[in-house]
Amino acid sequence: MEEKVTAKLCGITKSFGSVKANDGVDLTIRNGEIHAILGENGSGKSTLMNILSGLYAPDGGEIYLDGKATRIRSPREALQLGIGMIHQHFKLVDVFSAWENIAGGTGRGPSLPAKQIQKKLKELCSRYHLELDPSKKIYQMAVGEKQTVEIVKALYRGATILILDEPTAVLTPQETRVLFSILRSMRDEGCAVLLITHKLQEVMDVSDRVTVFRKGKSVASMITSECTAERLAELMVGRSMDLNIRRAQIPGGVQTPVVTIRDLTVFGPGRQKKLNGISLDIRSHEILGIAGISGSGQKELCEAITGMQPAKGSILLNGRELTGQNPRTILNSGIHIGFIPEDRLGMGLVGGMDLTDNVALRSYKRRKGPFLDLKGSRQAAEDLICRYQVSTPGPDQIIKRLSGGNIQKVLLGREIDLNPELLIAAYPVRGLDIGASHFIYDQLNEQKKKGVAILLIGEDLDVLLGLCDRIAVLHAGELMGIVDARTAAKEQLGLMMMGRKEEPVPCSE
Amino acid sequence: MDALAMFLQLSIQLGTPLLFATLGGILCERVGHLNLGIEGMMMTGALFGFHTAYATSNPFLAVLAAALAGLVTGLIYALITVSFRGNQTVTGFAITIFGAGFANFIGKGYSNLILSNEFIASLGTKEIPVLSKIPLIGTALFKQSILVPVALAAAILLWIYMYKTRYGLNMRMVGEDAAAADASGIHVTLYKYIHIALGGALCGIGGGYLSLVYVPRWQDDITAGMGWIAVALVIFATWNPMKAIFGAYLFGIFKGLAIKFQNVTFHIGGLDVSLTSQIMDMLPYLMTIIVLVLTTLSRKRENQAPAGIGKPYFREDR
Amino acid sequence: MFRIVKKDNVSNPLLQRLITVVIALVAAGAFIGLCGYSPVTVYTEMVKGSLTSAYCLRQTLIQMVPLLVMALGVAVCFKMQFINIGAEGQFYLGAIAATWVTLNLQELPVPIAFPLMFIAAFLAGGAWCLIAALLKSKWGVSETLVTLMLNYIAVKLVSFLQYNSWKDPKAYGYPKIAEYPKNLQLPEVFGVHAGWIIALLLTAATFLLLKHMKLGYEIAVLGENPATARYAGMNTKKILLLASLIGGGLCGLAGVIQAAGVEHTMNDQMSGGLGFTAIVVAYMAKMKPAGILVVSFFFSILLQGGTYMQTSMQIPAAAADVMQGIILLFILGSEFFTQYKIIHEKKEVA
Amino acid sequence: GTSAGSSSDASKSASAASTSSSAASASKSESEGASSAGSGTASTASGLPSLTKDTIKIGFIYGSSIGTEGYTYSHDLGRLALEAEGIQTMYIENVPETEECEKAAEDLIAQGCNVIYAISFGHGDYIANVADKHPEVYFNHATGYINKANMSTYAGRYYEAQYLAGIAAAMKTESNQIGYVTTFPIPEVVRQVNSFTLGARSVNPDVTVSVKWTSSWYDPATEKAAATELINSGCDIISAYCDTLNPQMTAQENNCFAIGCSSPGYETIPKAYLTAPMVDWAAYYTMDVASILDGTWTGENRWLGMADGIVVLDTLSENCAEGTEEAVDTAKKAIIDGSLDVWAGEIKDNEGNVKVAEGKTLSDEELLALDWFVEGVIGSVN
Ligand SMILES: Nc1ncnc2c1ncn2[C@@H]1O[C@H](COP(=O)(O)OP(=O)(O)OP(=O)(O)O)[C@@H](O)[C@H]1O
Ligand SMILES: Nc1ncnc2c1ncn2[C@@H]1O[C@H](COP(=O)(O)OP(=O)(O)OP(=O)(O)O)[C@@H](O)[C@H]1O
Ligand SMILES: [Mg+2]
Ligand SMILES: [Mg+2]
Repeated sequence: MEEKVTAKLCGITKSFGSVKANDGVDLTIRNGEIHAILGENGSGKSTLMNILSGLYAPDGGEIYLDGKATRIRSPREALQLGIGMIHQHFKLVDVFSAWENIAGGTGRGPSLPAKQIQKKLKELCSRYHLELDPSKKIYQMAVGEKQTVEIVKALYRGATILILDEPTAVLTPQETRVLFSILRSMRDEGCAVLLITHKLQEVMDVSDRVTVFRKGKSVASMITSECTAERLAELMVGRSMDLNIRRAQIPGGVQTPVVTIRDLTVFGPGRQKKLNGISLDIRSHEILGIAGISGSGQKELCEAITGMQPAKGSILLNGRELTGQNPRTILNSGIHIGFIPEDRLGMGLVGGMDLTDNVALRSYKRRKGPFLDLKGSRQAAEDLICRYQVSTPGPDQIIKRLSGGNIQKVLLGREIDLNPELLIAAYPVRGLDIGASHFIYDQLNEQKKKGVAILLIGEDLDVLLGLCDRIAVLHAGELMGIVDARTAAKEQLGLMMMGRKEEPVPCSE
Repeated sequence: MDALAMFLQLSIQLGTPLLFATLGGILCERVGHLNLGIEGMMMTGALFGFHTAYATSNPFLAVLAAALAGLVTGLIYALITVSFRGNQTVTGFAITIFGAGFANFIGKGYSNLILSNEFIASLGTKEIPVLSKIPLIGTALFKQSILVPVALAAAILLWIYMYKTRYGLNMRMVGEDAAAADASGIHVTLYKYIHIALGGALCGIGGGYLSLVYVPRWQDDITAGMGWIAVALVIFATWNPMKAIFGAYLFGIFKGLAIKFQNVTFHIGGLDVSLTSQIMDMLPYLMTIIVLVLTTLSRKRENQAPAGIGKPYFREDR
Repeated sequence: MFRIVKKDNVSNPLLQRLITVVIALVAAGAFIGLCGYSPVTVYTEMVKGSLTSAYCLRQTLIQMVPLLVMALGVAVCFKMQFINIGAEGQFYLGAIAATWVTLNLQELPVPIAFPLMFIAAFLAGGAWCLIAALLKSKWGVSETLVTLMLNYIAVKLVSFLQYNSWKDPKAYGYPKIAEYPKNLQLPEVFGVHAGWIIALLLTAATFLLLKHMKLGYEIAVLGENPATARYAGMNTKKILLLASLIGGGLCGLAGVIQAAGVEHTMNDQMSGGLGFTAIVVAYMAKMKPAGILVVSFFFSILLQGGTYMQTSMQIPAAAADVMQGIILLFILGSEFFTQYKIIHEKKEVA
Repeated sequence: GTSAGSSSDASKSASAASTSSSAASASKSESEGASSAGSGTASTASGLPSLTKDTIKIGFIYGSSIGTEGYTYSHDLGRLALEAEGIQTMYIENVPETEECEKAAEDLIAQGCNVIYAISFGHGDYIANVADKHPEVYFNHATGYINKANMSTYAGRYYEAQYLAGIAAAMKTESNQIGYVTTFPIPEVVRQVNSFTLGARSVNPDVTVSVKWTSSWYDPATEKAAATELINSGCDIISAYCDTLNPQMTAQENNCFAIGCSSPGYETIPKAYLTAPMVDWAAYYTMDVASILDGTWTGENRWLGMADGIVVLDTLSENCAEGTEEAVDTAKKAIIDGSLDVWAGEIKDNEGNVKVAEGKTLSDEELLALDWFVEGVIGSVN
């Protein structure tokens, strides 16, 4: 058993300022194993992996590779030692083609044999059953393709330890399945695969061994088949957790359509139809889920409703037309739409500004005249911190410095405080741990009870099935159908996501 | 015909220091560092080139000294912007203030020195056999100081280096996205230092061309703002050494035209248009803006500024 | 082995800056010493030449006014991450507009002509900046490069006017523009032209704008994250244009203040490169108006002391440039130490 | 009016300060030239302190850096001559023609200077402003036109030597095309070009003089390019009026010949050098300072010429054509004794209009505002 150990990390510590991201972590990595790493947000998973891949320098602790104490000073050294990492945010150059990205930093001497490199890539791809066009530019690629490039990049460098940091967060179930089969074949070739994920189901499905992190320490490491999802969740949060997602029941609530969308078409760059003739209703006291592989038009749907993208067709919100408007005119006409965009620091929040300023974002205009209400917004921020249990040193904290879950709480809290008629939440639990995710689900259910119409874009079908009332499925910009979440089966949804049309469930038209 | 050849010859002389400096700027910006210090790098190059020429009368050593002086200035810039992550724009200004001030200060003692005739002849106009017989181009490019074809060759070599070698690929990767380059195993800091320093060296040679070949003497503020034109040219050339040749010579031609047609008034459609020198001087900058707009409009991603320009890189930042 | 790590909490930046300035002064002094001058004398002369007499203090203030106003303009733009390095050009456009008023609207009563001069300068400087803003908002053209280029175009424009259309016929063919009429020159208050009062007012106004006004908030949000600004229902285009108009306009005001207060005419050298120094000032003050006030005063001491020293000690002007360069480079390099520290690590265990 | 050269019979002795100032008052322009000044008419040194060799401290304001040749350099030779006599001097280089000049003057005064010389034309207005604020300081402005009780203007009749240089050039040229590189189209410069051309055409009427402007007092690259362009277009002699010898060096590189400017240039360009018109500023400053020390200084306009020994032509080099010596000497004598007036009619401008009729001549005021080129000049003043 012991000879399979390829790397051993002992007592690794690492602080960022006053934050102790790793506090004496131990980890043993074995060949021919898929090793899942699990832990709440901010528990130090990425930090440890970044240390292993040479990106961060540890403050203390030892790394043993094949039994030898080794210092890894740079990603370059890590790669030379056979450690490759696929980061949560891809590290690819947009204007380069796939092969240029892969070849960069490899080889010796000045020569750059483009043909030979591409040939080698083709061989590599066929060996692992990957699909990749080496001359395609990164900016023309979808997320899944980019990830393939990252994987090939690691393989091309002969990585024997492959680290993947939340690789499935942006993938569809199908893409995830393909990824896992690649990981398995890598394992079978003798590689060690480290996989960070928040999805317990994935851990159970694919991993051979699992290590749980809590507050900068590794609290347990065990063979996956010997434990249960419940046990893992308990280890993660330090107390037992109810993993069931509950649909809020509306006793006798009347569901009236709040939003009526008819023939909605959105064009992307180059007159390409990103959404094609969508018609659906979103009702009060209802969570309408949207399922679909990423890039099927979810983003366009959200942005068309909120006025961030021009659209054709009609969107009526309580009888008022939204098409042809922009967020400003919508706001000015007194309509409140809560919107939690998918990339919260990319849109929705200002990472470099403090909590107070971020909370004020939606309400600063309410005051008349050219001046700000500094006192008022501070008060609002303090209220929000209190009500949503945001863990922060105070309202002056820079948003970026909060953990992912707390960032999401701020955003959600602010949007809910708008008292919206419609709440749009795009992947609201992406990257959040179980505890934080459940907090968000509870909040959505609360809003539903209050009668708000909720549009929930999700990726995890289990979550959608558990939480929503109805689920609409998008495929390539078209609506495949709307199913009742209480009766629908996962397989049925999967097929629709792949492009099979379904008879519409009768709705109250 | 002959007049045209001679005009081109003069224009190319005016364009050559610009070409060196532009290439230097391209190298620097291609690893992600906006170089507003070109003027300062040229000045130090001009001064030390001259110093060495006077002391040794050896053209090779003189050019080398110019290059080294630019290189050292480049290293100061690299130290502050790469290692200390100083703001690139402001550091560029500081380098220009410092470099020009330093050269003028030290150069005080040099202004009455005259280079030896052998030295001036060694870098002076020479006819390159065969090539100089080509009509028009021959006179314009190859009946010149040896540094003129050297600049041309440097541009071509640089292009090959950037697009056809592994080092070039790595270097472009560093300029586009230092984090990606680092994760790919490229020694980001080393690449930045090497290329900024080499860029500085090219700027230094550009300055050296002025004090060794073109003027050839030491004079206060000998570059007289050429470094800033080079900043414009880097953009004009869309960070491409081949286009830099075209751009630098074109600017030389502008300058030449402004002198040639100084007193001539053209009657265009009832309007009297004269090529007022102030207006001609304005053109390079105006054209740079136009080129900038056009390349941005074309949305050809490959023509845009290297994406990493102005962004300091620290591994442990998020 | 040395390793760079981020600091816990940014240590007292004021103290840090102060230390840096001291180190920079020592380094510049070392250079001066190497060149055979006594650093102590040089610094004494600089302080003497900038602070100790009423005349010198006034000169320092005169130096400071355009620097301060331009740095404010730059700061408004920088706050929006609109990297406007065109203060120089906007300054000249302001001067051009004001000069146009003095040349063409002299007959207007002073209470009208005087404000008109300032309004024209503000609008012209703003418009010059607006060119870059429009190109950016319409097509995404890099404003850094456009504003840099516009500087040169503006200077050449001034030269053109000076040498051609606006050449004073009474100047014996010399390329200069007629002096402003006496009543359109800025009066003196306490021995310094009234520009200093305007500059202080503008500092207060900029503070109000950036800290207490909705527009200032919007500028900051837009600068940090344009997508979020749009999301929040801000009119991003309007904010970009308005802020660049204000930023450029402030630089334009510096132009008219300098023209009406100091030069009493316009020429193509009147900025003395202060537009570039202003960028350094704004950057070092972290775009904070109060900081800009302090930093621009420090720079004015440096500049005024430098010129004074040049005459009093007969040190070539270039020496002052070298000192300024060294001090700048040190301050730029040391910014790093406010955020990071270098720790020394023992040799690795084998 | 009469010509300035003939008005003076003063000796050349440097100590003859009184004579030289009387020579100056004999030249007619001082009061008219002082149009914008408060008190134009000659004032005795009433409001001004009397100075001694120990208390006098002179500040020079230079428009460019001193360098090793040209205008500023030649003035600095004058300053050094004063230093050699034990008089305290200071200088500031590279003072732009902006408010900076006012500041430079104030700085010099703040440091104890009680006499100021500013040498660049564009400094005039600023010096005049400072002069108003400091009635106790002696101000002098070269090539300018504003006079006050405490502000004089001074210039060399440099054009007289230009005339001679024109003769030397015209006798040497084979292509009959001479190039002239210069800075700005100001009267001071136009005078030089015109006088040079008149001199040249006095011995060879086929000669043309092509002018190229650099639009800067200092711009090495453009100076060189302008000279190259002139040579390319057929000129075989280059003359220049700027602060460096760059145009002349270009001539040497191209095997052409050159006329220097302000200071001797044989050392620098032995193969091309013919001669150079020069002003002996050492002589002038010594003379002027003497007048301050003995209390005879007045805020007047002083234009001194060859007759005063201030303006000279450098020794003709061996590169000059046969017979140049004689031709130049003849003209020189005639100028000094007054029989040759450079500006005597008939003079046409280069568009064919008669500007100075037969029997007329240009007055100093007209010279101060000269804005047209004489026949034979290729170029325009705008
Ligand atoms: N580069 C950095 N600079 C400053 N702080 C950091 C940095 N990287 C991580 N941290 C902090 O260290 C802690 C651990 O972060 P890390 O990214 O390792 O957590 P994680 O387990 O990967 O969380 P998540 O599940 O959200 O990805 C967090 O508090 C985080 O804010
Ligand atoms: N652009 C360049 N110009 C000049 N020298 C270079 C350049 N790039 C790299 N070098 C030098 O060549 C050496 C090797 O290049 P590179 O960084 O590509 O690593 P390598 O060829 O993989 O070498 P090794 O793996 O042995 O370190 C570098 O350490 C550097 O000194
Ligand atoms: Mg992580
Ligand atoms: Mg994460």
